[in-house]
Amino acid sequence: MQVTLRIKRFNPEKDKEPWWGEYKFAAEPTDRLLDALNYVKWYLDGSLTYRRSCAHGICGSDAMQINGSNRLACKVLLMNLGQKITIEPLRGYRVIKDLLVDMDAFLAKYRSVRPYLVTHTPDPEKERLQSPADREKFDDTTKCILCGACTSGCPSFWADGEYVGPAAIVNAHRFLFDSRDEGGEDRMQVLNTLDGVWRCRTIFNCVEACPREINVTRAIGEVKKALLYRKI
Amino acid sequence: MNGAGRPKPESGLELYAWIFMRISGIALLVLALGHLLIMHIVHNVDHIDFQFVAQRYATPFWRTYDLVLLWLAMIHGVNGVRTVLVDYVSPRGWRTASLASLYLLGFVLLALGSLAILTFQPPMAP
Amino acid sequence: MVKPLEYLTYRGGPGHWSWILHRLAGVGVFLFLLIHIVDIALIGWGPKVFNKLLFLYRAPAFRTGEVLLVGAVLYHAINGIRICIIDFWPETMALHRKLTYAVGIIFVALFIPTAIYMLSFVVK
Amino acid sequence: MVQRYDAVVVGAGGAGLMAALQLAGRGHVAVLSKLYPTRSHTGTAQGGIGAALGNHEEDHWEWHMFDTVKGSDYLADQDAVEILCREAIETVYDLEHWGLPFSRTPEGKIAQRPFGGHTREFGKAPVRRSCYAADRTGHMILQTCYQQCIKHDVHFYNEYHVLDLLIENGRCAGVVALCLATGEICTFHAKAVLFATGGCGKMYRVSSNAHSLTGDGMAVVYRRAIPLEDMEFFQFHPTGIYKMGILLSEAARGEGAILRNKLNERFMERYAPALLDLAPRDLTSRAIYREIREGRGIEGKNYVHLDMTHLGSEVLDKKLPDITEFVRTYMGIDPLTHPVPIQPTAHYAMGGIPTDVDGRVVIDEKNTPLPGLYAAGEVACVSVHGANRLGTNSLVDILVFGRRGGRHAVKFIQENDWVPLPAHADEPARALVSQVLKSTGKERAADIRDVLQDEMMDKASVFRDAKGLTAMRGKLRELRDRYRQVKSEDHGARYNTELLEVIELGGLLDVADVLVESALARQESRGGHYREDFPKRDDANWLKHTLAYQTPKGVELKFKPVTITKFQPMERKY
Ligand SMILES: Cc1cc2nc3c(=O)[nH]c(=O)nc-3n(C[C@H](O)[C@H](O)[C@H](O)COP(=O)(O)OP(=O)(O)OC[C@H]3O[C@@H](n4cnc5c(N)ncnc54)[C@H](O)[C@@H]3O)c2cc1C
Ligand code: HEM
Ligand code: SF4
Ligand code: F3S
Ligand code: FES
Repeated sequence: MQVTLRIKRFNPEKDKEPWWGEYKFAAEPTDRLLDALNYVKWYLDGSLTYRRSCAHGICGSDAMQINGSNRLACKVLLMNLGQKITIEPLRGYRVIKDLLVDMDAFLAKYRSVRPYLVTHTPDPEKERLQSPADREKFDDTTKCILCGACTSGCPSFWADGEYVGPAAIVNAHRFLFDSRDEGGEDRMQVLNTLDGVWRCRTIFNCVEACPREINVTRAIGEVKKALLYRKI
Repeated sequence: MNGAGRPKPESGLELYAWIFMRISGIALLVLALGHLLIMHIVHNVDHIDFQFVAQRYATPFWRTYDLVLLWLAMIHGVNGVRTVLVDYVSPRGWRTASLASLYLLGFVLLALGSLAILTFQPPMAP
Repeated sequence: MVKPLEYLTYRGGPGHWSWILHRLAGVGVFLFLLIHIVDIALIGWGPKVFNKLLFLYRAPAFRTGEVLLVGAVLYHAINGIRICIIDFWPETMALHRKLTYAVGIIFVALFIPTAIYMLSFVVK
Repeated sequence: MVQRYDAVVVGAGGAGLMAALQLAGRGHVAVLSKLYPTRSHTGTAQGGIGAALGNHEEDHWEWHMFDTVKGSDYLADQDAVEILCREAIETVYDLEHWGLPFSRTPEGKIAQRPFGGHTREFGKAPVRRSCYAADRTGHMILQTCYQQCIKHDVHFYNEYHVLDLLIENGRCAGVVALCLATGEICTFHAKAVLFATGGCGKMYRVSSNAHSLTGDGMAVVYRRAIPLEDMEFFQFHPTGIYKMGILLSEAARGEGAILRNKLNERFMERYAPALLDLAPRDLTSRAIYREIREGRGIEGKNYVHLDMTHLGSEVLDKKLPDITEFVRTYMGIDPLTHPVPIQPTAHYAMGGIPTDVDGRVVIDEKNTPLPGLYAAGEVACVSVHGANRLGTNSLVDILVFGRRGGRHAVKFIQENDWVPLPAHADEPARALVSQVLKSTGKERAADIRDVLQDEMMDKASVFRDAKGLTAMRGKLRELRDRYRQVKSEDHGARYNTELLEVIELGGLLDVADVLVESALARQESRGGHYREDFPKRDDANWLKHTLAYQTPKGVELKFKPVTITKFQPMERKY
């Protein structure tokens, strides 16, 4: 099939303003959008810049706005996108070059929720036991690949970048609901603030954007509920 | 670490605001929709005049009803607009100023409204 | 950061639109409430002033606005209930799209007849 | 710009992070990675990590050791395998203590599943040894290790691409890296350097490997006169999604999926009557190629079916959720109702930088270490995988030897001082970069890479012979000439990913060269290396490791003996 990629280009080293690059070529309908981007980079314009690695939706490198929604370029096939495809960088982050954005602030938020298991009891000789039912409680949120699609699609985050954002909350949830974790109190304190979970207005754009199909809003809701019960 | 911002200390305020929004919302569902139903649909502005109000306020029930509605709607609304302002007004000074104006406005109008409801003296029926 | 118009260009899900409407409706109703308090307070000035004012309310433009107000409160209320449901029962979030569509359907089902009924007085 | 650290870890996959965790707090340490750590390819590992915990049934590390040695076609060094299998157990418990969310048995223990080549009582029947977290084990390992690094404040330089290794007076002095964000070339002066840069699977067309797996670490080290060991052994995983190469883990067959040909036959009955579809990968991949060659590929094309339709949604959605989703997303079919088209996909480099069991890089047949230089993970060759790696053993390898390397490096930095930096240390790296940026050539890197990948697939993959390999040797020479004329369109400094791809291609060409020369030399068939002109294993002449050196005349090969302790070579039957 014939496709046209409209890509928002911006290289601060030489451009004053972002501009739209248009690239027309033939591709297989079953190609990933990432394959099409690679085609542009490899054969049409070597300066096109974006991140990519695994090419099958696991590493979280290539989240971008595709036809107006946040997706992973390696996880959408051209046949589902139509002939004219508009591609822009994730919004809400500083654009460094073309589709590549600065994720430092995003990752700093991730780190702020203490995303690691905290235990005070000494480790047993073998594994800590955990029932399948307890394991199931946080299964959904262990899937996060830190791609940033959710946070960048969240209107509350667009409004104020101080919002810790859905991705960080997802990762806090992963530990808050892990029966082995004993660091909940600290994490709760970070989240029980204006810039924590309470800025979430249940807009669900995060859920729509998440390439790992994590029900992000539900995780946030569970954290809110946990905060509520802790206080009452 | 740019833009990370140290998390502000927990105060619990946001949590209480959140729960209040939900409880007052459910109450408003009955009160506000009831109010609209009575004043704008079953009756409509064609029927409503001073006389109508006077009759209604002859019973304490409607006064209480309106008073509760006023308070809940006002606090719910002020808090709602607060979230909106906090979202879109990030420069510190502007944020403080706009929030202060909002609270002031809310307070004055709440007082005014309460006063009107409480002090209203229906003239003796002719 | 993100410009106001760009809030409309992002293609999120139905939740995106329901939030925009909820927020607009909430703020709109709040602004009306402010005016409403002032005019009701005028009742303290006695029947003359008050009844005169009601004239304003009876103007067709105002009557149409009234329909919008009812619509705004109605939508905000129904959607508010959806928010409460998903907040207190996070399990229901698996159905989030369906719930949002349900709000739309209920709103239309209630609002259209009400609006026709109310507008029928204006036309008269 | 020169920065000084006690130790530098290059690569932030499982191996790099594990090593960094040992070093954290015990010295001034930096981790350099060309990808943000959680984007590393360890995250894509699906099936599990092998350890004889015996949570479901009796199991012993000796059994694990036997399977690994047999799986390796007896080329693995058995002292190293023993360490691997013993320490696997404590490593898995460590991961669990760090919070890794393993799937659980009803009693709440770590769940385990069967995996190709893993057996009980020295080959009697499959055993459940692979500890798993659904089919996202690698993801969980990578996340968990990275989380521990956050906890221990490990210092990362993300998106730094290492270009060169510095050696002074036979000792390691540091590395030179390109900072992608600024385009600056930075020198890291260090007492110890640990390479954990992963594999080189992108030299093949159909590959399960990430775009970033271009053998950088191997190439950098190789250019500094350090040999690469056993590079002819490259593993093809039997079940990659047709054409795309995306992996469908052996866990699928562990849970009961079956391979079928055009006639709907369960053809593995002919090739491995005891283990059937759970036979080791080299054997299974060859079986699939044979079926295809003999005209039993589906619709006469070069693929067969992986049949999971009988597994039911309970197994697919609960135990194999990710691969089920891959099939749905990329093939547009539902594995619940349709068999999945698969073909063998380039997967894993058994060979790499030779190291001893402490992760020290050794540079000759006598295992002489190069002081201060370490390697671990897929980039290294200890060798625990020999001629063929068993599924689940790489994750064990990266963690066990990442840790051992890290621990040894701790000792090393405490006992040693920096060697002075060579003069103009960053000169070669600068030259490399400016040569690409200033190039006036007309060759497109992508065209060269296309030819490389197609030809390697054709001539140096599952089946090999002298004719093909010799032709490949010529091809590589030609490609190298073209590479000298490579053009560049992006002359900017910031995030010049085009520059990066050109440099990566250079690495691939070097590594492919070594692979082809080593494969041509080895006149026998063993594990992942199958010569049609020499179809038998030849222990008399070839029970030895290959060491390939770069010399001005081209690749020079030397050989080193295999360490055999517990298990004498036997015929390998499943
Ligand atoms: C799809 C798939 C599934 C697999 N499943 C399993 C399984 O179930 N069980 C199992 O045991 N094994 C499995 N494997 C194999 C195993 O996952 C890998 O061999 C292992 O993860 C390699 O880890 P590593 O730490 O050596 O390298 P990687 O995780 O690949 O990390 C390499 C690191 O090096 C960095 N790097 C590379 N080059 C440079 C450079 N020039 N400068 C700076 N940094 C650099 C990268 O940024 C990255 O951080 C699988 C492999 C694949 C591809
Ligand atoms: C009729 C019943 C009502 C219900 C069930 C209801 C419910 C809610 C709920 C649950 C919220 C919180 C939304 C969130 O946190 O995402 C909210 C917000 C809000 N409400 Fe109401 N409400 C009602 C009536 C009103 C009235 C009468 C007003 C006006 C005075 C009002 C003004 C607002 C405003 C301004 C917001 C903030 C909007 C936002 O943050 O996006 N509401 N409402
Ligand atoms: S929650 Fe989903 S969208 Fe958000 S960062 Fe994680 S994987 Fe990406
Ligand atoms: S889009 Fe944003 S507001 Fe909440 S539900 Fe998702 S985080
Ligand atoms: S390239 Fe890894 S998620 Fe797309």
